[in-house]
Amino acid sequence: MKMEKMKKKRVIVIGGGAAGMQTALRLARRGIEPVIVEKEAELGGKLRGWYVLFPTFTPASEVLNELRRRVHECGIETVLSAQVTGIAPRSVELADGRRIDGDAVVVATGFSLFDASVKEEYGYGIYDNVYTSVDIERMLGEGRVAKADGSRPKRIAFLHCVGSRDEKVCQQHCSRVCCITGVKQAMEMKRLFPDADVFNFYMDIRMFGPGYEEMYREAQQQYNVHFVRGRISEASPMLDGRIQIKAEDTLTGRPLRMSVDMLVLLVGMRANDDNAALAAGAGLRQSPSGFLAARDHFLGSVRSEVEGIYYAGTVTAPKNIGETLNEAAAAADAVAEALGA
Amino acid sequence: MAAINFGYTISRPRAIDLDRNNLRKSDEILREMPELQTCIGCGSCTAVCTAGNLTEFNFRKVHTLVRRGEYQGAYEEMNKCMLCGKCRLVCPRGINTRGVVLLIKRKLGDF
Amino acid sequence: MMKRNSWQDYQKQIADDRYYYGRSCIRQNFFPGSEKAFIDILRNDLGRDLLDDPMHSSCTGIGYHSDIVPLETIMTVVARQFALMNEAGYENFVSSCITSFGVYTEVLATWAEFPETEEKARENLFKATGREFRKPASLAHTSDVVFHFRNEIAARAKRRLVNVATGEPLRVVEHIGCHYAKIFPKSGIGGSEFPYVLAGMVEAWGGECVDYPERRHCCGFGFRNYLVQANRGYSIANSHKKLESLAPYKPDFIVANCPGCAMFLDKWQYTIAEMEGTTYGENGHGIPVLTYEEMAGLVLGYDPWALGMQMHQVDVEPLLDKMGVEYDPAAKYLGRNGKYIGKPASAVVNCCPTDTVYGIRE
Amino acid sequence: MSFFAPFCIPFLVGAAAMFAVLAWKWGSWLWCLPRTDKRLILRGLPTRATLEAVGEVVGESLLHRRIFRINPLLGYMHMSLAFGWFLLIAVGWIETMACLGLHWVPIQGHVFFRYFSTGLPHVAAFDFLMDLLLLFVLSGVALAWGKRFFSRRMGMRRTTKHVPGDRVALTALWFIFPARLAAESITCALYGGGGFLTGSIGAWLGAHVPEFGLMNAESVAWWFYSSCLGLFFVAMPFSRYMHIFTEIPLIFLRRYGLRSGEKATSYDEFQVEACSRCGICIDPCQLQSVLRVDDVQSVYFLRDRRYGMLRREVADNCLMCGRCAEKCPVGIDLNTLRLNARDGLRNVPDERRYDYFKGLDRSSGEGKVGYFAGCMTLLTPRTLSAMETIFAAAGEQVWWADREGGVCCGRPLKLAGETDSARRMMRYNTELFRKHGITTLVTSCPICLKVFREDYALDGIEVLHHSEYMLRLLRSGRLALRRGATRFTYHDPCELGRGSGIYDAPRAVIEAVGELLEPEHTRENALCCGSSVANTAITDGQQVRIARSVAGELEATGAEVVVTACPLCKKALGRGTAAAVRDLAEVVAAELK
Repeated sequence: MKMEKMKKKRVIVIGGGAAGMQTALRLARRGIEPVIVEKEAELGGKLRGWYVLFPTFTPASEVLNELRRRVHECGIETVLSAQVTGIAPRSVELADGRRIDGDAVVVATGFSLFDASVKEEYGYGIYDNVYTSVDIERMLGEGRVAKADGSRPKRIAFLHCVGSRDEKVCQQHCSRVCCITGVKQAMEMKRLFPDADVFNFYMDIRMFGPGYEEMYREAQQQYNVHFVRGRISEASPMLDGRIQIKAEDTLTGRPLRMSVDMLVLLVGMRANDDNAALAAGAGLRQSPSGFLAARDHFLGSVRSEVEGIYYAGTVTAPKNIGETLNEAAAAADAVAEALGA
Repeated sequence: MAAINFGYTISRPRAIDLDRNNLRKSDEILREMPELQTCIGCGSCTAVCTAGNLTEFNFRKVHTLVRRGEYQGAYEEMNKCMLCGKCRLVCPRGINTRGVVLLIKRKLGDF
Repeated sequence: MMKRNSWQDYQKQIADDRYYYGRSCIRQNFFPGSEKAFIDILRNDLGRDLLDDPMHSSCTGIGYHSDIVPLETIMTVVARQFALMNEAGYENFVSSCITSFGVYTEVLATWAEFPETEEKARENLFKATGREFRKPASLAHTSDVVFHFRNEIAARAKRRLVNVATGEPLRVVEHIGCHYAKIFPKSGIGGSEFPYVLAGMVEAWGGECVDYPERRHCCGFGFRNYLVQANRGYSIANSHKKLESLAPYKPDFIVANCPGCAMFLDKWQYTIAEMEGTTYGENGHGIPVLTYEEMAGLVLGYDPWALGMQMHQVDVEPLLDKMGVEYDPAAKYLGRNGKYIGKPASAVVNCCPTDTVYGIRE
Repeated sequence: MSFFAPFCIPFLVGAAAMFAVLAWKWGSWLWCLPRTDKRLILRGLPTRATLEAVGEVVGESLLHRRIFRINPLLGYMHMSLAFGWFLLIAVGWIETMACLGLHWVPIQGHVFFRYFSTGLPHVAAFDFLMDLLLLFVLSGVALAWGKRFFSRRMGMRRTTKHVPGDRVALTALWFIFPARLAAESITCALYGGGGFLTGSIGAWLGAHVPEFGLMNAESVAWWFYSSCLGLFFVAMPFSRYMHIFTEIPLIFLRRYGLRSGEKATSYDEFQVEACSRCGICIDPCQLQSVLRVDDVQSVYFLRDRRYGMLRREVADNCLMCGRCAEKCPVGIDLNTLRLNARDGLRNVPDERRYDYFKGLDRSSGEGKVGYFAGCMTLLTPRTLSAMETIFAAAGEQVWWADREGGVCCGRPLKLAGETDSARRMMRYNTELFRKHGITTLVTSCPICLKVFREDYALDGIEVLHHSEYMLRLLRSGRLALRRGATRFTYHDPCELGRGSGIYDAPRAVIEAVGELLEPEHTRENALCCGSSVANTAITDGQQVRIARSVAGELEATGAEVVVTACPLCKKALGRGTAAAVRDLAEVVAAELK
C-alpha cells in the first residue's frame, strides 16, 4: 500500500553483463526500476565470448539467452553504447556528457582480459599458432578449431596463469577461473582431437568450485591430459610453423622442452583500466589488484565505501558465472533494503 | 675421423626433450594404468617410502620421469622398491602404486 | 614470417654524432678489423665524429663476471672511462662490447638505485687518479649506432644481403649477446624477447632473418663456463644446442653483436667438427659468423680482408661468392702492408684448403 | 566265447589313448619331480601314509565327502557319478567272474558284458544290482543336468564357464549312461534278461517295436554307447575330467609330504590337473561377490595355467585370502600355485638388487624379545605406541627392530612373484635378528608373521604374533586388564587366520576386556578386508568397495568397536566404516590395570 503511493525507486546498474542483468532483474522483482548502462552495443558482456561453461559443459548461450529474455520480458530500460565516466551515489556521467540520475548505483563493470601479447616471450600475436583461451572459446563457438594452416593439431599445450599471479606484469592476484578453463578446454580438445596429446603447464592447480576437482581428475584419468608443473619460459617458432616451448618440469627438477602444434595461453582477469578514475571520482577504494574493494569481505561484500554505491560481480575480484549471478542477487537485495523497497 | 681430445666433451643437455624421447612405453604405461595420470605430485608416497628412507629412491620422481619418456635408470631405481605397499595406503589420489612399480618394471625391464 | 612489431615498444635514445668509443678486449684480439671498420664507417662513410681514446681501458667485465674483479673496482674503472670522456669533451658513450655495455648499464642503474655507491665510486676514482666524472648523456652499444644509421648505410650500399645468383634475400641468423638486453630489456632496441637491433640492419640491407627455436639461447661463453677448462663442456654444449636448432633453417651466415658470441659461434663450430664430426653449413663446412660491422662493411663495399674476415675460423668465401663480393684469394693472409700473417691449419669447417688455393710460401 | 564286436573299436581306441596319455603325463611328472620329493615318496611308501591315502581316495575320490559338507545334493551328484561308476565297473567284473569263472576276459568283455552275455544264464541278483547301480549313476547325470539350470539348489550361486573341449567331454559323459541304458534295454528286448530297469524297458520295447527294428537299433545303440565312451576317454586327459584320475596320485603324494613351493615343480601339475573345475571356489571369492570380477578365480587361474594361456591380469588379480582354498574339495594349494605362477611371470634373479642393505641397522633398544613392527605398522602408530605401553607394563626389555625404519619382511615382494629378491630381504632380516641375539620375535603384522614362520630360518627364535604374545602375558599374569561392558567384534586377518591358523588367541584377548560378537563370516570363513598386498590389480575404489562390504558385516554385529590384529586390515576397514576400528594392542593398552 505504501509502495503504491511512493514513486518507484530508480537504480542505475553500470554494466550489462551477467552481473548487471541479474542485478537489474532482481531489482525489478523487488519493485525497483533498474536502468542498465552498457558500454557495448548489446547486453551480455564477456559471456558472449564463451562457448560452454565449466564444469557442466552447459552452453553459455543457454544462460545468456535466458538472462536477455528475462531482461526483455521485464521491460528493463537499457542504455547501450554508453561509456560511464563518472559515478556518484545518485547519478552517473556518460562519456557523451549525458547524466543519468537514480536513487542508487550498482557497479557491475566486470573485468578486462589480460592482453597476452604483453607476455612477449609466448609470442602471442607474433607466431601463428599461439592462441588465448578466448580465441579457443571463439573457435569452439564457430565450430572450427584448427591450426593456423587449417590442419588438425596433434599436440596442444595449455599454459596456465598468463597474466595471473605474475608480478612481472603487475598482476599479483589469482584469476581463479583459468585453471578450470584450462581443464575444460583440454577436454574439449581431446574430444575434438582424440589422437592429440594435450599438455597443461601449470604453477598450481586451483580447483575451487564444486565439481571442479572431479573434472580435473576426469581430464587426467579419462582424457589422458598430461599436467606438467612448471611455467613455460619461452615459445619459439619451428621451421614447420609449430611452436617450441620450454619449461621446467619442477616435479622432476629437469628442464623440459617440446614442440606443439598449438599453444593456448589461459589469460587472466585484469581490473578495468578505468577503475582508478571511477574510484577516484566517487571516493571508492581499490584493492592492490586494481579491482574495486568492497566494504568488507563478509557482511559488506556488495557494498562500497560510499553509501548508495554497490558492487556486483567481477568488478571486485575474479569470480565464476555462478558466483557472479549469486552476488548480483545479493547486491540487488542490499540496494532494495537500503532504499526501503 | 679421429676426434681431437680437447680435454673436455660436449655436455649432454639435461632437458627432457619430449620431441626426441620415445613416448611409446610411457603411453603404454598410461594406457594400462590411466590413474597414474592423476598424480598431483604431493610426494606422500616418497615420504612414507620404506626404501626411500634408506636410499635416494624417489618413487614420485621416477614415475614422473618415466611418464616423460625418461627411461634411463628407471628400472634400476624401481628395483630399490621393496613393494611393501605403504605408498598405496597414503596416496590421496588412490593410485595403485604397487601396480605402477610392477608395471614400470615390466615395461622397462627385459622380461 | 614473424609479425614482430613489438620492437617498436622498445626504443632508446641513440646520439647522432660525437661518440666516445669504448673498445672490446675480445674484438681487439680476435676481430680487430671490425672495430677498425666501425671507426671507418662512422668517420668516412657517415661523416660522424668519434673519439678513439688511447687512454681508456678494459672495463674489466670479464674479470667482473668471473668473480675476480669486485664491484667497487669495476665501478671505479667505469667512472674513470666517463672521466676520460668528459675530459675529452664528449658525452655520448658508445661501447664496442656487449659485456661492457651491460656493465655500464648495470653500473649506471646501480648508481641510480643506490646513490651511495656512486658517491663511493667518485671517492675511489678521486683517490686513485685525482679525476672526477659526469655520467654520459647517452649510452649505446656500437650495434645500436649502426642500427641508428642503417637506412643511411642502405642508401650508400654497394651490395645488398642478396644472393646474386638467385636474387633471393640471404637468410641470416641474428644472435644478440645476453648482456645487451636480457638484464635491462629497456636498454635494447626491441627489448629482450625480440631484439631488433640486428634484425633491423639485416632487413634494411635486403636480407631475411630466420627465427629458430633457440634464438634466445646464450652462445655459451658464460665467462667461468669457458674460462675454466672443466666447465668448457657446458660452454660448448650451449653453442651446440643453438647450432643444432638453427642448422635446419640453412642460414647463409650468422651475425652477432657481441664479441664473445661471434667468437664462440665461430670457433666452437671448429671444435664440434673436430670432436664429433658434425658441421652445420653447406657442403659439410661451417656457417660463416660475421660481426655487424663486417656485415655493414660488405654492404658498403669494403674489402673483406680489410675487414679482417680472414681471422674467422669458418671460411667466409662461400658467403662472399653468394653476395658477389670481389676479393683476391691470394691476399687473404697478407697483412695491411702485404706481409704474410700466417694461416690456420686446414680443418673440417674450412672449405678453402689454403695450401692448394693460395700457394703461399711460408 | 568271443568277446569282440566291431562296435568295441571306439571304446578300445579311446581307452588305449587315455591310458597312454595318462601314463605319459604321470610318468613325466613323477620323473621331473625334484630329488627331495622323490625321496619323500620312496620313504613314505612303506608307511601308514599309504594306507591313509587309500582311505582318503575312497573318501574323497569316490564318496566326495568334502563336497557333501558343502552341499549334500552336490555331494550326492558327485558321489553318484564317481562311486556309482566305480561300482558299475567293480560289480561288472565280479559278475563276469561269477558267470565265467576265473579266467581272462578282455576289457571290452567286462564293459559290454550285457552284449556278450546274451547266451549265458542270467543271475537275477546281478541283473538287479547292475540296474540299481545304473539308476544310481543316472540319477547323478540327471542332477548334473539339473545343476545347469538350478545351481543355487546345490549351494552354488555361480558355476564355471567351460572351455569347448570340456563341453565335448561333458556331452559325451552325459550320454554314456543313457546310451548304456538304451543299449542294454534293447539287448534285453531281443534276448531277454535284465533287471527291473533294463529288463522292464526291454520287455516294453519287445512288445512294441518290431524285431527287425530292434536288431538295427541294438547295433546303433551299442555303437553309440561305445563311441560315447571312446570320445570321453580321448577327451578326458585334455579336459577337466582329468581330475578323476589325477586326484588319486595327488592324494598319495600329499600324504607323502610333497608340497608346492614358491618355485614351480612338476608336483604342481598333479595339483593343477586335479582341479575338476567344479567352480566351488567362485562363490567364496570376494572379487566375484563384491566386484563382479568373474574371470580370475582359482578355477580359471588353474585352467589358464594348465593350458598355458595364463595372463598376468589373471595371475595378479587375487587377494590370496585363501577363502577358495578353504572350500576346495580337492584340497589344492591354490595360493601357492598362484604364487609360483607369479614367480614364473615375474621373478628376475638380480644379485645386485638391494645392495643398499649392506651395513644397515636402524634398530634400537636391547632385549631378548625383539619387536618387528613391519612397514604397515609404521602407518598405524597407535599400534606401535600401544605395544610400547604393553611392553613397559609387562616389564619386558625390548629390542626394536624397525621403529626408525627398516627392511620390509619380504612377503609383499614374494607374493608379487619376485621370490629371489624377497629372499634377499629375508636374509638381511634374519642376520639382523641373529646379530641382536633375540630369542623371541614379536610382530603385530600377520604378513610379517607368516613369512617369518614359513620362510625365515629362525631356529632358536620363537616367532609370535602380538595377539599370542599378549595372551601369554595375560595368562602368566604379567598383564592385568580391566574387563568392561564394551562389545567388540573381531575381524580375522587372512594371513593370521587362514594363513597362520591363529583364531583363538586374539579372541581370548578380546574376551579379557569385553564382550566379543562374531560376524556372519568368521574364523575360517572370515572375509578379506580387500587391501591385501597380494593383489596388485584392483583399483583403490575396488578396495574400498570390498572394505565397505566387510565393514557392513562387522557393523551388523552391533559391536561398538571393530577389532582386528593387522595394520593393513585396520587401515582398510577404517575406510569402509565410520565405526571405531582398533588394533588388538590398542584395546589391550587402553584397559591395562
